[in-house]
Amino acid sequence: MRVFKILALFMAIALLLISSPDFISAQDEDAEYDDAAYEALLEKGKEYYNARCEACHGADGDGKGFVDIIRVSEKNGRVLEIYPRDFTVGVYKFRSTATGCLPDDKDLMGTVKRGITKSLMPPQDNISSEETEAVVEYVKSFSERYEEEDPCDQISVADPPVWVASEKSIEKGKKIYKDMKCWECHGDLGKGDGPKSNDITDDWGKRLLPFNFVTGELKRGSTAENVYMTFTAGLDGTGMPSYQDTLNEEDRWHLVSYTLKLMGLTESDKKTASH
Amino acid sequence: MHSRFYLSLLLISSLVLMMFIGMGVYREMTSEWKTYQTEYKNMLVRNAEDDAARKRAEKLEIGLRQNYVASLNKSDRCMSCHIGVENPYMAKADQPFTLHSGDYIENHPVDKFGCTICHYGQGRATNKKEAHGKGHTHWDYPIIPTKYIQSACAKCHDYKMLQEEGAELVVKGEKLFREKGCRGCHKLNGVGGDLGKALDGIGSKPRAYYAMKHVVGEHTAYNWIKQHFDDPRAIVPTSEMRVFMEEDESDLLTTYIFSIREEEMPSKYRFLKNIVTPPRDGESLYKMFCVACHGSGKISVYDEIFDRTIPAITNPPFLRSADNKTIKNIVMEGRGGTQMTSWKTTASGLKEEDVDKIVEYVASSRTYERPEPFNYLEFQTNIDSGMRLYNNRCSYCHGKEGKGGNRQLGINLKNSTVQQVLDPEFLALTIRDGREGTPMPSFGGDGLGLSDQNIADVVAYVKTFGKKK
Amino acid sequence: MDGTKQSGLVKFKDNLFTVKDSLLGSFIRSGAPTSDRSRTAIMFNNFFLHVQTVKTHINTLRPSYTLGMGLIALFLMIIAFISGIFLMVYYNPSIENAFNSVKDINFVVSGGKLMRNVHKWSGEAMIIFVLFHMTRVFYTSSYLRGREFNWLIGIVLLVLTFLLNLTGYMLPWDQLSYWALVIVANIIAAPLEMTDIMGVTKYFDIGGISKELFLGGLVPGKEALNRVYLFHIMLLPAAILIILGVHFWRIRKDGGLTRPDKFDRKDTDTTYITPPDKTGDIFPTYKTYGLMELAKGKTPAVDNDVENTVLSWPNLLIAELAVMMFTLAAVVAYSFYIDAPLKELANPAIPENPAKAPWYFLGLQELVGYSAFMGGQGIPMAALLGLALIPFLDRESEHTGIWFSNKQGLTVTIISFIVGTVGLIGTLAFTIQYGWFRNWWPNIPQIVIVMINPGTIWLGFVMIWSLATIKITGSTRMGAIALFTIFLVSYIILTYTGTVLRGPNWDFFWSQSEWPIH
Amino acid sequence: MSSEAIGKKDLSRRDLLGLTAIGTATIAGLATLGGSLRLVKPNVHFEESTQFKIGKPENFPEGTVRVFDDKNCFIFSDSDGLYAVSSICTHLGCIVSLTEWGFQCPCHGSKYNPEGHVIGGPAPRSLEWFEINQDVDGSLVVDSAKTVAAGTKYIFT
Repeated sequence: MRVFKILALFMAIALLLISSPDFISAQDEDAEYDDAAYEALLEKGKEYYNARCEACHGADGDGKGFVDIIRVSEKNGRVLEIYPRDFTVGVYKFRSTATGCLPDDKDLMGTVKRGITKSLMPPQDNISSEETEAVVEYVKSFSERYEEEDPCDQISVADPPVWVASEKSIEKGKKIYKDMKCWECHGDLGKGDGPKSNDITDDWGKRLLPFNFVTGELKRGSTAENVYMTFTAGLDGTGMPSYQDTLNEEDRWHLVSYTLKLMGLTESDKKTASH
Repeated sequence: MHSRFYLSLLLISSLVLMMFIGMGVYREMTSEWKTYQTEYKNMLVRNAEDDAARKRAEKLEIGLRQNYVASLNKSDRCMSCHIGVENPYMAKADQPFTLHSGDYIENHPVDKFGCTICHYGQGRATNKKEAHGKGHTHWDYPIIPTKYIQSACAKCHDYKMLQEEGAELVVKGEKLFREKGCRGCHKLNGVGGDLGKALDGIGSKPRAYYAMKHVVGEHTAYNWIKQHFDDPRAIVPTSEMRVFMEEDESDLLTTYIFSIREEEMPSKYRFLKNIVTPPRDGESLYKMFCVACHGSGKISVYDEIFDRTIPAITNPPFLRSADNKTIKNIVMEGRGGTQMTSWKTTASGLKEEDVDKIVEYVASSRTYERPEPFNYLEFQTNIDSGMRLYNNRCSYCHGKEGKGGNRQLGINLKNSTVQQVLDPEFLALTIRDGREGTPMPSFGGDGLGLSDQNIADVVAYVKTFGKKK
Repeated sequence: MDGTKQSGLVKFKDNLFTVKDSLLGSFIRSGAPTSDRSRTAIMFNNFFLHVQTVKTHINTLRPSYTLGMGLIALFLMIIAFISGIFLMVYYNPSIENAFNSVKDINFVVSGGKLMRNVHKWSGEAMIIFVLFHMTRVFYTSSYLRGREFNWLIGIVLLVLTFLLNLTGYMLPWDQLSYWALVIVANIIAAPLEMTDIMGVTKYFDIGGISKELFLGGLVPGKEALNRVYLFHIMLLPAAILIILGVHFWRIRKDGGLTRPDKFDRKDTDTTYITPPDKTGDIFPTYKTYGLMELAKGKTPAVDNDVENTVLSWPNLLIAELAVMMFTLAAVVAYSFYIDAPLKELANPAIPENPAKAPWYFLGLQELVGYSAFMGGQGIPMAALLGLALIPFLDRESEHTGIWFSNKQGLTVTIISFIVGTVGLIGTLAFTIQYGWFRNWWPNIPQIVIVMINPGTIWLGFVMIWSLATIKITGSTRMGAIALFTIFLVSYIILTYTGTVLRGPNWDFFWSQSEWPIH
Repeated sequence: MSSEAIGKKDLSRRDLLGLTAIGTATIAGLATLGGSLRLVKPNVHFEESTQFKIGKPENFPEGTVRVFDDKNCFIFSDSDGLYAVSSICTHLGCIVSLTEWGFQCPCHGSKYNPEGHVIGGPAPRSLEWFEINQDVDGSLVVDSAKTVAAGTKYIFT
C-alpha cells in the first residue's frame, strides 16, 4: 500500500514535470525575473509560509518557531529530537546535487510537496505548483548563500540495476557495510546503535541519532533510488558523508541492496511478511 | 512339507515376536534412570569411607524413586536420576548426582515439597528430555531457568521476607512491575487498563498460550516473556507495548511474571510473616497506571508505536489552563479513538479515590498564576471562518476533522472528551497561549497572530466535529 | 454293609489314583489328534472350535483368496481387548487423573508404554483391516448367495470399530482428546443446521439434545469423559463381541467362505495344506449323511466338492495360529518403534491449531469443512446406506468367489479408480483454489450450501457414475464395483487430504513441514 | 494299525518345521504373557513418605503419650526413653485404640499390653515398634518403614 502511495507520488511529480514545459523554462530563466514579478512571487511565498511553515521554522526562517523541538519516540524507545531546519544557513540534507552544494530547486519543491513524514513535517498535497515555487523562492531568500552560489548540476540516477536486492548483491553490500565502517554509527544489525552512535552531532552541535534501518522508513522515501541518492549526495550538515568518490556506482548499488534488506523491503521479505 | 507356508509364517512371526519382547525387556533394563542409579551406586561403593558405609551403599536398591506429596498433588520422580540431591557427600559431584545448592532443602525437605513445586518441569517423567520438558515434548511447564527460580519463592513468602532472606530478584521484579506502569494496559486482579491482555495467572499459562513463532532459542514461556520484554515487536509484530528495559530489568520482571500464578498453595505451605502493602500514594499510582505512556509527563512526544502524540500532562502550561476537575474528567472518560482508555471504576477497576490521588499528583507542579481569561461566550462565532482558519492553520497537524495521529503531530480532537467534557474556554486558551513544552504553538496575538475572534471561530468549528452529519 | 463300605472306599481309592488320567481326559475329550476321527472330534467337541467346520475348503486356505484380512482384523481386536484390560489396571477416568495416569503408564509402568502403543496401533490397524476385509469380500462377490445379512452385520462391525477407536482417542484427556471430543460433539449436534433452516430448533432441537446426552452437559467435562469411558470399555466392546459372534455364526450358516463354482486344485496348494488321510475313519469313500442342520448355500461336503476339502484340524488351526502370531508380531514391532501420541493436558481455552479429529475421521472432517450436517451426518449416512444396499441392488451371483468377477470387472475397477482419483482430486483442488459459494456470494442462504457443496456434488457424481456403468455394461454387478471402488478411493483421498494436506486454520499445505511455526 | 503308522510317519515328516514352529510360538506366547503380567506390579507407590517429624525431644517429657492419627503411630516417653509403637493391628490391619491396660483392636477383638505384646484375640504378632532418629536440626524423625525390636527405647538430648 505504502509502495503504491510512493509510486503514485512519483508518478504525479513526473507527470507534473513532463506536462508543464513552461515550468521548466521558468526555472531556466531564473535570473531573468524582473524585480516586480520576483517581489510578487516572494509575497505569495511569504503568505503561504506564514500560514503553514512559520509555526515550526520561525518567522525569520531560523528554525526557531513556536513549536520548537519535536520529539519522536521510536518503536524501540529511542527518542529523536527533531529541530526544524534553519533556512538561514542554506544547508540541506535532501539534495540531488554533489555534497557541499546547494540543492536544486526541484529537490526543495519535492521536499515541500512530499513533506518529511518521518520527522512529522506534513506533506503539502493540495499545494499548486506556483505556490510551491513561491514558497521555495521565499525559503531561499532567507539564506545569503543563494546570492553567492549557484546550485550544482543534478546528479543523474539511472534505473536501479536488476540485480539490486538479490541474494548475491546483499552479500556484497554486507561486506561493504562492514568495510566502510557503516556499523560504527548504524550498528552491526542496522539498529542505529553502533559504538559511535552516542556521540554524533550535526554541524551545529545538536545531538543526532543514526538511522535505525530496522524500525524506520527513510526520511526522503525508502525506494532504491532514494537510498542510492543518499549514498551519492550524502546528507549535508549531518555525519552522513557522500560516498560518490569512495565507492564506485556498482558498490553503492550493492550497499543499497543491503540497506533494503535491513529495512525488510526486499521481495523475499515481503513474501514472508504476507504469510 | 505340508502346510509349509503357514508353519513358516508361524515360525518367523514367533521369532520376530520373541525378538521384540526381548528388546522391550532390554529397553526397560537399560533405561536412563537405571544407568544413572547404577553409576551412583558404584560411586558410593567406590568412595565409601568404611565398611559400614560400603555395606549401606551396596544395599542401595535400584528402582524408581517417587516423591508423592498428596496435598500438592505432586508425584515427582526427579530423584530417580538426581538421586544424590540430599546427600551432603555429593556436594562436588556432577549432575545429575549433585547435592541441592544452598540451604534451601533444609527448610524445604524434598519429601514434603517435591521438586516441581519450585523448579517445574514434568515430575512424572522418567527421562531427561521429557522431565525437563524443553523442546518438543508436549509439556506445558518446562523446567525453569535458575535465573527465574525466585519466582517460585513468591508463591508462599511475602516480599519483605524475600527481600531480607535472599530472594531480592523477585522483589525487584515486583517493584519494577509497579513502577513501569504495566497495569496501565494490563489488568491484574481486575484493576488496570484494557489495551493488553489481563495478567491473572499469566505464570501458569500453558505453552500454547504464547505465539512462539518469533522466539529465539527454545520455545518456552520463559523465553517468550523475557524476549518480549526486550523487544515486544520482535515477538509480537503488532504489539503496542511500550516498555523499554535496561540491562537486567527484563530478567527481573520475567522472574516476577512467573510468580503470578493461577494455582494457590495450600495454607500450610504458605509462610507470610509480614505482608507490607505497597504504597498507594499519588506518585505510586501514577507510576503504576500512567507512566508507561506518559513517562514523566513533562514533555510531549510523538510516539511511533501508538502513531500519535502522547501529550505532556504534568507541565505547568497545561496545568495552568486545566483545573483538577477537567483533568479528572479526561482520566475518567479516557479519549475515545486513542490508546487512552477510560479509568472509570466500572471499566478499569480503579477506585475513584485513587483517580483523585493520581490527579492530585499530576497537578502537584501547578503554579498558581492563572491565565488571562478568555470569555468565549462574548464572541459571535462564525463556523465557516473557523473552518477556513482550521483548514489553513490547524489541519496539517491535527488533520482534517481533527482525527490526529497517523504521522500528524496534533492530538485527536474528535473524541467525545474534547467534544463534550472540555469547555470551549479551555480550548480557546490552549489555542491562544499554546502549550509550552509541546509542539502546540501559541496562535494568539504575540504568537502566530490570530485575533481572539479568529480563535473563537476555530473553537466553534472544532466543537462541530462531534456532531453527526 | 461292611463290604459295600469297603467297596465304596476302594472305588474312591481307584478314582483317586486315576484322577490324573480322568481329569486330563475331561479336558482332552477326543484323545490325541492322531487320526482323522480324533481330529474331527476335537473340532466339534470344543466350544471355541465348534464354530468352525470340521473340514475346510482348500479355497479358504489359499492366502491369495482371503489375504487373511478378516482373521487379522479379528486378532487385532483380541490384541486390543487384552492390552486394553492391562491398561485399565492403571487408567483412571477422571479429568483430574486421566492424563496423569496415562503419563504414568508411559513413564513408570513396566512395559506400559509398549502396551499402550500396542493397544493404540492394534485398534487403529483394525480399522484398516476391517476395510481391507470388506474390500476382499466385495471384490470376490462374497456378499451374495444368502450372505446379504452378514454383509449388513459387517457394516455394523465397521461402524463399531470406528466408534471404539474414537472413544479410545478421547480417554487420555490431552489436547487431542479434548478437541476431538469437541468436534465430535458438534458433529453430533449438526442436525441443528437443518432444524435452524427449517426454523423448528425451538421446538425440536434434536441436535442439541443428542449433544447433551453424549456429553452429559453442554461442554466436555467430567461427565463426558465418564460416558466416553463407559462406551469404550463396556457398551461398545460388548456390542462388538455379540455382533461378531453373529457374524461368525452366519459364516457357518451361509456355508463357509465363498469359492468359485468351478474349483480346481493346484499343485501349489500343498504348501499350505495337509491332505486328509483317505484311509478309513469317518470320511470313507462310501460315506453317508444324516441331516444335522438346515443351512443355506453349499455345505462343504456335498457333491464332488468334498475332494477339495481338508480337515480343519490341523490345517485351518495352523493357518489361524500363524496369522495370529504374524499379527501380534507385526503390532509389537510397530509399537516398539512408534509411540502413540500424547499431547499437552486438555485446555478448553486454547484449541489445537488445526484441531484435527483422529485420522480415520479426517475424511469426514474434510467434508465437514463444507457443511457440518452434510459432511458429518448426511454424506456418511448416504455412503453407509449405499454400501448396505449393494447386495440387494446387485443380485448377479454367477461370479461369486472370483476376484473382480471377470475381466470386465477388473476393467471397471481400474477405470473407476482412475475416474474417482482424478475427479475427486479435481473437485478438491477446485475448492481449495477458488473456494465455494460463501466466498463468492457472502450472503448466500445456508440451505444452499448444505444442499449443494463439493461433498454432495461428489456424492451425486458417484451415483450417476454407478448408474451409467450399469447402463453401459448391462450388469448391476459392474455398477456395484464402480460404486464401491469410488467409495474406497474417496475415503483414501479425503483422509489423506485431511491428514497431510490440511494445516493450521484448515489451510492447504503440501506437507506438515510447510506449516507456519507457532 | 496301518492308519496309525501312516499317522506317525506323517507326523515325523512334518515334525521338524511343525514342532519348531509350534514350540517357538508357545515360548513367544508365554514370553508375551509373562511380560504383560509384569506390568500389573506397580513400580511406584502413591504414598507419602514413611518418615515424619514429630518435634524436638524437649516436647516429650517423661510420661508423654501422643497419638499421630494420620501416621498410625503412638509415641510414648517413659523413664527409659522415647519409643514409637504402630497402631496397626497385626491381625488384619485395623487401627487399635489406646486403653488403660494397653491396646484394643475394634475389628476382631485383639488385645495388646502397653508394650504391644498380644494378650488376647486372633492377632498373630506384637505391634511393631518404629525407629526414631534425630535430624541435623535436632528434631525427631520417625520412620514407619523401619521397625525395631520391641523394647527399643531412645534417649535424646
